[in-house]
Amino acid sequence: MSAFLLSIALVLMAGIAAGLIRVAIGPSPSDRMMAAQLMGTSGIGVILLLAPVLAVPALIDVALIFSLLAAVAVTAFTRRRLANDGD
Amino acid sequence: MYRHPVFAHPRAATLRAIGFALVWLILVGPDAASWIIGGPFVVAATLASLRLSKPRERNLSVSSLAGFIPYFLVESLRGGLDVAARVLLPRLRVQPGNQEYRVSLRSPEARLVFIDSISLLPGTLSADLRGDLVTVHALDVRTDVVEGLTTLERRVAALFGESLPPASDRTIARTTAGRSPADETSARETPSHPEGRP
Amino acid sequence: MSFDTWLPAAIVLSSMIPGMLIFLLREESHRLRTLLNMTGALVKVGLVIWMIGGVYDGQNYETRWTLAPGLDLVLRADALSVLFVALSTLLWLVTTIYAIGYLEHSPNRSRFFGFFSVCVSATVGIALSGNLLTFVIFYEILTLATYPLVAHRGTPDAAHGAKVYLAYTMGGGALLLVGAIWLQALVGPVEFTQGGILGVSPEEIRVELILIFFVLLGGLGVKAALVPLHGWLPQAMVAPAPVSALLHAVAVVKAGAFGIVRVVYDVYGVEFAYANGLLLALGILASVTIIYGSLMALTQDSLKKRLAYSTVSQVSYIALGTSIFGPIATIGGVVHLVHQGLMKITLFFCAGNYAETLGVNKVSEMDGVGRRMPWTSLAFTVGALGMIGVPPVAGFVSKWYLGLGAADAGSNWVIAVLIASSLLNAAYFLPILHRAWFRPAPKQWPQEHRHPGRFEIAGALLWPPVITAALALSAGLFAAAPFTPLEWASLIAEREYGR
Amino acid sequence: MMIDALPLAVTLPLIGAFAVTVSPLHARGLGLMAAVLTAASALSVTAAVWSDGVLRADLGGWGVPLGIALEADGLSAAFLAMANVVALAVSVYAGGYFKQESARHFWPLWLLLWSALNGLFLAADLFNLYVTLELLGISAAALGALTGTREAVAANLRYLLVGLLGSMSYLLGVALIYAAYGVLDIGLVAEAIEPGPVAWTAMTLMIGGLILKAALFPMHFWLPPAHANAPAPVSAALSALVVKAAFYLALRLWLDVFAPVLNEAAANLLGILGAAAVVWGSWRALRAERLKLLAAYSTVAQMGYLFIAFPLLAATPPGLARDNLLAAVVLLALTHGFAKAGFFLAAGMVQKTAGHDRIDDLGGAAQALPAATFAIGLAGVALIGLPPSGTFLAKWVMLEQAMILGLWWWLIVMMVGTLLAAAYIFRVLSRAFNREPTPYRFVNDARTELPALLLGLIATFGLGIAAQPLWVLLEQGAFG
Amino acid sequence: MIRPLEHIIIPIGLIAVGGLLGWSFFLAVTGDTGERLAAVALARVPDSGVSNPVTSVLLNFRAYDTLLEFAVLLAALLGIWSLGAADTGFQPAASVLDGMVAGFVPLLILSAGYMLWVGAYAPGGAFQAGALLGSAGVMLALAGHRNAGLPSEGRLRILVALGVFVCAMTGLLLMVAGDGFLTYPPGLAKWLILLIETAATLAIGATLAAAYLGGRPTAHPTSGETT
Amino acid sequence: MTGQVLYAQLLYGGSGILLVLLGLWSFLVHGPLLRKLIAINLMGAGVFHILVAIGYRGIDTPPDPVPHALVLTGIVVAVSATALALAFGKRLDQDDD
Amino acid sequence: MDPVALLSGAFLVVGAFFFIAGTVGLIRLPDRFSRLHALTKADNVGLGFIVLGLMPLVPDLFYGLKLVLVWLLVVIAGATGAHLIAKRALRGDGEDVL
Amino acid sequence: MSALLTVFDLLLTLTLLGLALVTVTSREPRRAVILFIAFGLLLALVWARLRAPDLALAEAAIGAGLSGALMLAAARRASGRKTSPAEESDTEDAP
Repeated sequence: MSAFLLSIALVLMAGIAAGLIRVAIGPSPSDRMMAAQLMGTSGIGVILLLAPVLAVPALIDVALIFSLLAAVAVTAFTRRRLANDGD
Repeated sequence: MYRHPVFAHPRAATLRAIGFALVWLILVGPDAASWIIGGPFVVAATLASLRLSKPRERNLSVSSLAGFIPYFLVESLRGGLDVAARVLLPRLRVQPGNQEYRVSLRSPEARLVFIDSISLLPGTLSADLRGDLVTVHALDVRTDVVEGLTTLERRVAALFGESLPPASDRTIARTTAGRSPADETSARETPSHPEGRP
Repeated sequence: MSFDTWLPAAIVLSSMIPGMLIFLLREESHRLRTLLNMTGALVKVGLVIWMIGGVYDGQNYETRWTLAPGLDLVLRADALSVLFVALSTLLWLVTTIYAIGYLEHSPNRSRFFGFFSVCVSATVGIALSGNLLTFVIFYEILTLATYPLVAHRGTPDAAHGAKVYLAYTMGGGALLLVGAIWLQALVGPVEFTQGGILGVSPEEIRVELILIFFVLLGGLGVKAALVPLHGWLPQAMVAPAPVSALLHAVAVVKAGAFGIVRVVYDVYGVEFAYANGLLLALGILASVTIIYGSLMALTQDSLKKRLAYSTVSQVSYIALGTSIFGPIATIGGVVHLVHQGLMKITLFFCAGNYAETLGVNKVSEMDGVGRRMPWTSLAFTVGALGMIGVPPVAGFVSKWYLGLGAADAGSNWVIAVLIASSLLNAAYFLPILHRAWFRPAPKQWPQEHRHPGRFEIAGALLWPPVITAALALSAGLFAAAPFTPLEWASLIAEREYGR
Repeated sequence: MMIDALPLAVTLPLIGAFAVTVSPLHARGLGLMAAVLTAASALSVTAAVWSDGVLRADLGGWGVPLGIALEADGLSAAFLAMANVVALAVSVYAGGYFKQESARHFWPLWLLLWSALNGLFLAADLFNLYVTLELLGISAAALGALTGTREAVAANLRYLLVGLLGSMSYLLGVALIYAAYGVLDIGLVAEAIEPGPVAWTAMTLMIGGLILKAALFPMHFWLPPAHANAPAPVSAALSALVVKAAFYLALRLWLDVFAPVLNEAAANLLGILGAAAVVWGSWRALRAERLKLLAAYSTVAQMGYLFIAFPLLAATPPGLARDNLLAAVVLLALTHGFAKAGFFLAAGMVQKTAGHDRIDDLGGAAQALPAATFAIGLAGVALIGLPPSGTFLAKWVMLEQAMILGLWWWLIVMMVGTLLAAAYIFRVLSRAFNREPTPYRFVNDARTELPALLLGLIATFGLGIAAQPLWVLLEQGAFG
Repeated sequence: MIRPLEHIIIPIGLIAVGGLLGWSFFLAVTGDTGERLAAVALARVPDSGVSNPVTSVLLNFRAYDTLLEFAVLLAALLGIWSLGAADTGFQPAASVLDGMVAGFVPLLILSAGYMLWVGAYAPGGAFQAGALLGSAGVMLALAGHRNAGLPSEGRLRILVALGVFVCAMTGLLLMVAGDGFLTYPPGLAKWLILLIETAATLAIGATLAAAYLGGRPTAHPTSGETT
Repeated sequence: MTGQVLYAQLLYGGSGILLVLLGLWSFLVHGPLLRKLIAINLMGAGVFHILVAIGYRGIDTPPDPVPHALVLTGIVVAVSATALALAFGKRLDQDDD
Repeated sequence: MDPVALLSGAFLVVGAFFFIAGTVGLIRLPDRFSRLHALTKADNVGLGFIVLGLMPLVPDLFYGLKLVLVWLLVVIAGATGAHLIAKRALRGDGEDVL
Repeated sequence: MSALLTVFDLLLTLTLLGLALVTVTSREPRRAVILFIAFGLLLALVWARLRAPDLALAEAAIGAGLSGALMLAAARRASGRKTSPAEESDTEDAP
């Protein structure tokens, strides 16, 4: 079973690696942010799959934090301060 | 006179506290001692929640929820399949464009669920919300997105116990002409110019 | 811890502590400052007298303080150091009195007297140094303490003079330090020992030792104003008169000369130095300096500058005496340490008085000062005659012994140098005396301050030169009496050549 | 032992930092109280080392290799004592220097810095040292920028970044050590370490990181602007203590950890860099137009002297001579600590009085503040290395050893540095001799002038004349 | 144009450093070093009062490091405060973001509590918990809450210094009680660690949120939750 | 130690070293503060990588907790320093206006 | 082979398929908005299937619930994030006024 | 299994290094920061893989959350300061 889970994780990992293309070519920050989002979501998948493989159930907490913090990152990306902030 | 939300809305406060306690239970599992930390943090979470979203008297309707979940899951799956089918076929089957839709839902929670759900439904993505106008980005402007949106809005309204005006008053305000994907690609998003502006 | 082991330190501290306290005083506290100054000076005199007696009886006074393993601060009294200590103590007392009078209305006196006291402490420390490390320490402290005195007036001239002074003395200090460290690295801690410590050194380090000698000489020569290292001395003339007096007669140049004596006799040993030609080199250097200084003095119109070049010349007698192998010349050199001090300080006091009372700074302005200021001029005359070597003033005694010693050692050229130098001395001093006594006074002095009292000038300014002149005279007149400088010098020579 | 002074010396300033953070209105009073207590506890550590020998505290009671230990031997005790006396003086000075708003920022950061210093001197664990280094670097950079001027902020930003780079390098070395030997305690690492690429690389990384923090030439570029633009008490602490702490650590590692793997090439490299620092720093100090910049460049030069010790130490066989040499190096570092702190504090007073610190126009201010000028003079004597300062003694011993070893070129470098130092110090001092008479009171503002004067006195007289106890102190575990 | 420093010296230096590092690392890892501290650390975990090995190391074996680390955080925040007032805030969020924030912030708080509790026996602990609390603050700030949910200056100051204080005081009190600095008595270890971790969580959370605001606390009334 | 573990240690440790080099290079050649900070953080990540690699002991053996604790400390230190540096940078930007 | 395991394996494969679809979409689609579609929809469904596929492996109920919670959070965060990104792309960042 | 893990490790490290390379070579500040956030996520993944969930948690929370948010603010300032309108921007090509 582990090997199977691992191969699924490998596929997800390949997806992440492929996402690098989008990260590299952009062209807009939104695209890169999307790629980062993809890495987050796929990363959660990989982590969830790794948990049984490595026998570390606590990895699910990592996934939980990933999901919570993904929102923070996106929010930070889309917000801008009020005027008179050096820009 | 100012009343703390806990006292102003004891029912909402209790419900939310119970909800958070449940989440705590899910997170930690059955461990009585954990409530030493869990208690205060559930209280803190409840207080924060009450501060951040004003409790309203109308609340989640459980029966509608039972109907909404399967609907939501199925539509999400359809959405996923739809997009997968479009992108995995050798020839991209997309003709993106924006449409606008007047939303009648009032409460922020309902709007959040509505807006979020739009993005999970097949072919639509909520791109903006100005006043009551939702800008919906459609993957393929040739499909009819309005019908799906109307259905969704009705279900969300039911979920939050809101009543919607009659259908005739709240059809689409305006539909922007869908531009051809080729246009947009060449004009706006040129992959051949990695850093944006040609 | 007996008193004997603390006496040398006490002598140094007796001026150091008042000096430190004076720094803290407010500018207006004249009385307290004077009290501190005089107390320190008198205590020091008392202590020194005590010590002279003890040393004469062969008592051993030594303060030893370990700074670090292998590095001891040693203050020790031997005949040579006592001679120098006595000179500086006495002249400090006199100069302090003079300075109190001289600076009566000038600013920043706390600072001045503070450094003044530190300066004397350093000089006494140099005198009492029992090893090379201690000597270097006090030698540098002396530099530090005199710099503010030279710069004291704050004029651009003073700043420049002080800068030149500092550049020379710092360079000299560095050389001395290098030499001392080098020497210590070769032979271990260098204690001053009668007869020297290097006589037994192995052959293979001999070249290095000779090299070190010249490094040390370079360091000491700056303060001793050996040509070509004398450049600072005329520049430092900008300092107030008491400072010049101190620099020239007691502290700085004497420290250099004293150091040369120490290094030759108590480090290298006169026999080692002789055998390796070091004495000859020193002698030539001294001779050149003597002649050069005199020639330069001849050309100066500024009185203080003329005296300064005279110092360049006169101090080298000490080095000259040291460089002649044999006890008699040693006596001459060592005794000149004292004699020159007495005479030169008199001359500077007098120069200060002329400038203070009449605004006379130049030789050419000195016509008729003798009658206008008879007491001062009398003292000046005694000093000047002594410098020339006219008996019975002290200078004659020094020169006599130097000549005798040279003859004894067979260095006849030294006699030639002595004669030439004396002639030159006469050539630059006699015109001054002539002007002072035999030329009519001008109608108006450059800048006259009439003193209301009985004498031509305030007592604090008058008595110091008179006293030192008297001392110079008596040092010559009663040269054979006990406890005169000459007797001490003989004692020193006896012990150095010993055996 | 009920109360162990070792953790106390680190914890008290932390609690003090808490107190002043929480009640900023009483920052000065609370801060001074914490300062006194901290200094007392640290000095009691030194006293205990003096009387009882090496002290060690196993924190958490686990002992090595698992737990962290604090250890005070003669070397750490000596630096600890210096740092705490200087820090106390700086605190007293700061009490008079900082006014309401800046005081509330100064005190907590200062106490944190102090705690880092004490922690660093007492640490016996390589990783713990990393944490203290970071605490030191961060609080130092924050303090340095307190003036808020653009130059200060930019300079301290650079300092922060360079410090981070240094710590990273250090941490990388620690990682290698842990990978190879599996322990972090200094003593255990020293036992386990053996010559080889791992040890050499780790040494290079750790010492390299530290010389970056110690501002050894050519890594000194960040120091002058950072130290020159900080508020005076902070400059004093930075120049006297913070860079010194990095040097201490380099020395400690060199002596204790990497002793078996030392090689002469590395030592010579450090020495050459030190020599370059001496000449370059002194030269720049001589050319500096501002008093504080001069002092900062002088720090660069003085750090150079300290690093010249490495080739000398490496070339001297163990024994009395090496012990002496080591003590001299420590003496040099300590003296410079006192002197530079005194110099900066006094310079701060002069700057405050004059409203600027351009050397050429300082005359009046310098003359109006005899005590401050005197302190500058005393500190200057120690910086030059003139007697009777501790520097003189230290240089004497170092140079004598260099000559005994036949390494005469170090003597030339040090003498050149000394002469240049004399030139730049007297360039400042000569401004104090002005024509105009000034109202003469020796001490004008006791709170700020006396600490500076005291530090100068310690550097020039205390450590020059009474340095012998240092040797006794270093007997406790630092020699041999 | 070739800039010698950038194009020649640095690359060559980096290659050299890299080679040296790689070689050393290879030797260090392959050398016969056995267990390093793993065995001894894992063996003592049962005595430490908590069963998560990392927490054992952080808050018991090497608690002193952790104390200093709290100090580092405090120093950084104080440094930020010393540089001036906070930035202007963010615009108030529109309904969608507002809705998400309303949902996520309580969840972040709850997760922080979870991390804090779980740290004793499973991965997690004060840092993670504090980071989550801090993230909650960041989110609030992003959604336009002026003070990121932080309390007024007086209380904030207590909060941010709490970690240092509780940890140091615990250590000192234990020392005074005769156990030694930060040496927990066996029965109490778990609770003392929890105490320190709780304080640290609050401190880290407040510190990180305040650091995100990026300036001295202002006198504005608070909005949003406290903690 | 099995080959698998050694392989993982070397692989992750090696990539840690590469990260360090990459960060160091970027720190040295790039001027802007933000890039320098990212570079430093990358370097830190590399160092942490090495430490974690050292602590790794195989897929079914509990890892060495000590390096993990060290890295955790390191992460917090790094974020503190980053925050402070960014505040410095902001202050400099304000002065520009 | 155990049918549950088989089912779980199938779910996982389907999940992986959706992830691949998401990634391909992210790379292939012509504009930002379309790419956002791919990202949100495909990945959420993909993760949903992964979670489903992992359900049989869970050690206890709470772990399973936690898995669902993670998925829910991802869905909400993903959808809201997509909305925010799209809005930012339309209006520029932060212009979040009503 | 072992071979699979090897491939997985290799892919993971390569992705990480690739991302790091892209990150440090990004001239545009916002781009660099977003990539850095992604790098943080991947780093957390690596640590999860190396059985260091504590670190993965901390890195996810701090690297992606706080550092990311802090740096994004700075990056926005940095791009806004440039004379030419940001090198890459979302706003201007919006309909």
